[in-house]
Amino acid sequence: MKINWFKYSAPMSFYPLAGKLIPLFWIAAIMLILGGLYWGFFKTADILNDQKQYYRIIYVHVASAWMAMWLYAVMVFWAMLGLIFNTRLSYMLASATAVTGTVMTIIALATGAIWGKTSWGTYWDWDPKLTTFLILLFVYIGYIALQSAIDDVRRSDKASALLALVGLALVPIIYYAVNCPDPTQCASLHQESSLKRVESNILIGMLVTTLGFWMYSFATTLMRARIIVLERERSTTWVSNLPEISLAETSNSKIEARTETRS
Amino acid sequence: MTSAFGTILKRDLLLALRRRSEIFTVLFFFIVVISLFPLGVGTEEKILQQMAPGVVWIAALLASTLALDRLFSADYEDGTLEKIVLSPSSLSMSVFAKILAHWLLTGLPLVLISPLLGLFYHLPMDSIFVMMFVLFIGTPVLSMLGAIAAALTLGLRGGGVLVSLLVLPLYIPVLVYGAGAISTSMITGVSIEPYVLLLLAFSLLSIVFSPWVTAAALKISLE
Amino acid sequence: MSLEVIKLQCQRGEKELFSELSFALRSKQLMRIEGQNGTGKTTLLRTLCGLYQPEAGEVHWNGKSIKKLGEEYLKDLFYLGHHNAIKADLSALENLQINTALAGETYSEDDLLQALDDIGLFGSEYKPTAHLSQGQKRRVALAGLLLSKAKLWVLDEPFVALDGFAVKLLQEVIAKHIENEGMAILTTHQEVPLTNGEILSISLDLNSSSTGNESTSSDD
Amino acid sequence: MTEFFSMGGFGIFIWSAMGIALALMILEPVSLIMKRRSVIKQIKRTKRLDARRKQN
Repeated sequence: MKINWFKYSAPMSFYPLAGKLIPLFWIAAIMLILGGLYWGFFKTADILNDQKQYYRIIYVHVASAWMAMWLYAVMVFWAMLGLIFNTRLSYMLASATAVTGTVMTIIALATGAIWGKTSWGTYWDWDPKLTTFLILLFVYIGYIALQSAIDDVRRSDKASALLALVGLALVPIIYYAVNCPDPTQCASLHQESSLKRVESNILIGMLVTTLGFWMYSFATTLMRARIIVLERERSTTWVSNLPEISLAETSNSKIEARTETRS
Repeated sequence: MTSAFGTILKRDLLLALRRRSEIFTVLFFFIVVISLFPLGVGTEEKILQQMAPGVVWIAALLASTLALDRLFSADYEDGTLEKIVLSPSSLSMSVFAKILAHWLLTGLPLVLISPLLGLFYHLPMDSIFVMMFVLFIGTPVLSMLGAIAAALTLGLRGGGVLVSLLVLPLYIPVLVYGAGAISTSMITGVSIEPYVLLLLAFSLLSIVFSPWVTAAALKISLE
Repeated sequence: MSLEVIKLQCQRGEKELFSELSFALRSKQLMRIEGQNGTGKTTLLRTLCGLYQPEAGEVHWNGKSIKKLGEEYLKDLFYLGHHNAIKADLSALENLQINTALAGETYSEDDLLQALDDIGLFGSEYKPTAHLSQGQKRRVALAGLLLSKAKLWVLDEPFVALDGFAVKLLQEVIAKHIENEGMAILTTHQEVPLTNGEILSISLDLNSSSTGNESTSSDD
Repeated sequence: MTEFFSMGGFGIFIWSAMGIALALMILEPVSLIMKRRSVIKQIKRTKRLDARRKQN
C-alpha cells in the first residue's frame, strides 16, 4: 500500500483529517491518564509505606518531564523536515508543538519542585535535572519569542526552525555542563534515576500515564496546528468553503436587509 | 577567497577605530558591573574571592550580548550586508571575519582589563593568569554563538533584548567551566587542565560550526 | 551569456506577487521592469540575485541554476539595491575600495580616484560619506558601476536622488555597458536611450499574475 | 477516605502537584478552543465584508 505523504503535507488535506483525529486523541488521553493514575493511586498502596506516599507525584512528574523532552525532539523533527523539503505544514506543526512542550516543561518543573520539597525538604535544589528543565524552558521560550517577533511568516518559520536545530545541538552540551560542573567527577551522578530500580507496579502506572500524555500532546498540537492553518490560509477558497466558516442563511439575509435599509 | 575575509576584517576594525566610543562602552559596562557586586554583597575578602569567577564571567556574558545587537544590524541598515552576501566568496568566511573583528573589539579588551578586576576581588596572582587565559579561550565562544542569535534577530524590533533571551542560556557551558577553572585554580594541588580542555573544545567547535550556521541564518533573515 | 527566468512565482506573506513569470535576457539587452508600488519589482530583482527564494520556478544563468552556480554566478553580478551600501564613517574612496574588493576586483588608488572623479565627486573623495548629500552618496554607490566587470547589472531605482547631470552620466554608463556585450535589468521610470542594443520591458500588475512582455527595439 | 486524601501527611503536596498539572492541562485546550472561535469569527467577518462589497 502506498500512501501519498505529500497529500497530507498540504494544509488543505491536513485540516479535515486532524479534525477527525482530535476527538479520538482526547478520548484516548483521558482514558489512559485516568487509568494510569487509578493504577498508581489504588493498586500500589501496599507497596508504599507512609513515608513514601509522596511517590505518587512521580506519575505526573515523570510523564510531563518525558513529554517536555520528547516534544522538543518532535519539534526539531518537524523543523528539520520544513528546512529540507520546504513544506509549510511542517513548520506549522513545529510551532504548534512548541507551546505544548512549554506547558509540559512547566508542569515538570512545578511537580519537580513539589517533589523536591517532600523528598529533600526544599522546593529548589539546583539539582542537575531540575536545572536542565529550567534551561529547556528558556530554550522553548526563546523559540516562541523569536517566532512571534518576526512578522514575515516565511522568515519566522525558517529562523525559528534553525534556532530549534541549534538548541538541539547545544542542549546535550548544556546538560553535560550542568551535570558535571567538575569534569573530573561526574560519572557518579544520577545512577538512581534508571528505570530498573523503579518497582514494576509503579512503572506500569507511569508508562500508562505517559502514553496518555502523548495522546494529550497529539490532541493539543493538532488543535493548535488547525488554528495556525486557518489563520495562514484564511484568504484561500478552501477555507472559505469550510462548513464552520460558511455564513448561515439567516445572518446573510440579515446583512442584506441591513444594507437595504441603509441605502 | 581570502580577499573578502581580509577586506571585511580590515573594514570592521577601521570602522571601530573611527568610532572608538562603542568599544569603550562595552568595556566600561564590564568594569561597572564587576565593581557593583562588592557594593551589593559586602567587601569581605573571602566572599569576594569566592564570587569572583562567577561575577567576572557573568559580566563578560552580559557585556558580549550587549555588543551583539550591532554585529550585523549596522551593515543591514546601510545595505552593505547585501553586498557581503552577494560577494563572490564564501559567505561563511565573510561571516567569520565579522565575528573575529567583533571578538577583537569586544572580547579581547575584556581579557586585557581583567587583571585589574582580579585585584578588586583580591585574587591571587596565579588565579589572575588563569582568569585571563580562560577568558581568552572562552570569550570567542560567546561571540560565535552570539552571532547566530544576532543573525536570526536581524532587523527586528526589540532585537537586542531578544538576542539576550536566545543566547544567554546557550552560554551556560562556558560559564560553568570558565568559572570552574578560576575557582579550581585557587585550590592548591588540583589541576585545571580538564576545564581548559573542555573550553578549548567548545571554542573549536563553535569556530567550526557557527560561521556556517550564522551564514544560513543571515540568508533567512535577508529574504 | 544569458539569464533565463522560468515560471517564477513569488509571494510576500499571504499575498502572491506574481506567478508563471518567464523571460530571457541576452547580451546587449536591457530590461526595464515596470509596475506600481507593491507589485514586487524589488522582490523580483532580489530573486534574480538569489537573495530571495522563490515559491516556485528557477533562475538560470548560462543554462545553469543560480543556486547551483553560487559564487560562480555572483562573480558576473552587480546588484544595487535601495540602500547605497556605503558606510557613513568611511570616505568615498575607502567605500569604493571596499566594495570593489568585495566584488573580487582590485584597482589601484588612481583608478578608484578616477572613477570618483568621473562620477562627479571630485573634492569629496576623502570626506566621510556622512557629510555628503543624498545624491552624492548615491554617486559613491554608482562609482562601483563605472569599474564593475560584472556582465549582469541588476539595478533597483538607480536614478533616484540623482540630478540632471548624474542621470545623463548614468544613462551613458548603462548604454556603454550594454554595447559592450553586457546586460542590465532595472526598475525605473527613466528612459535609457541606447545606440546599440535592445530594450525589453516587463510590467508587474497588481492583482494579476500575467505579465506582458513587449519588446521595443532601438537597434536601427 | 480522609486517610486516602491525606496520603500519610503528603496529601497537600500530592494534590497540589496533581492540581497544577490538571489546571494547566485544562487551561491549554480551553484557550485553544477560545482562540479557534475568535479566529473563525474574524475570518467570517472579513468574508461578510467581502460579500457586502461584492453586492454594492
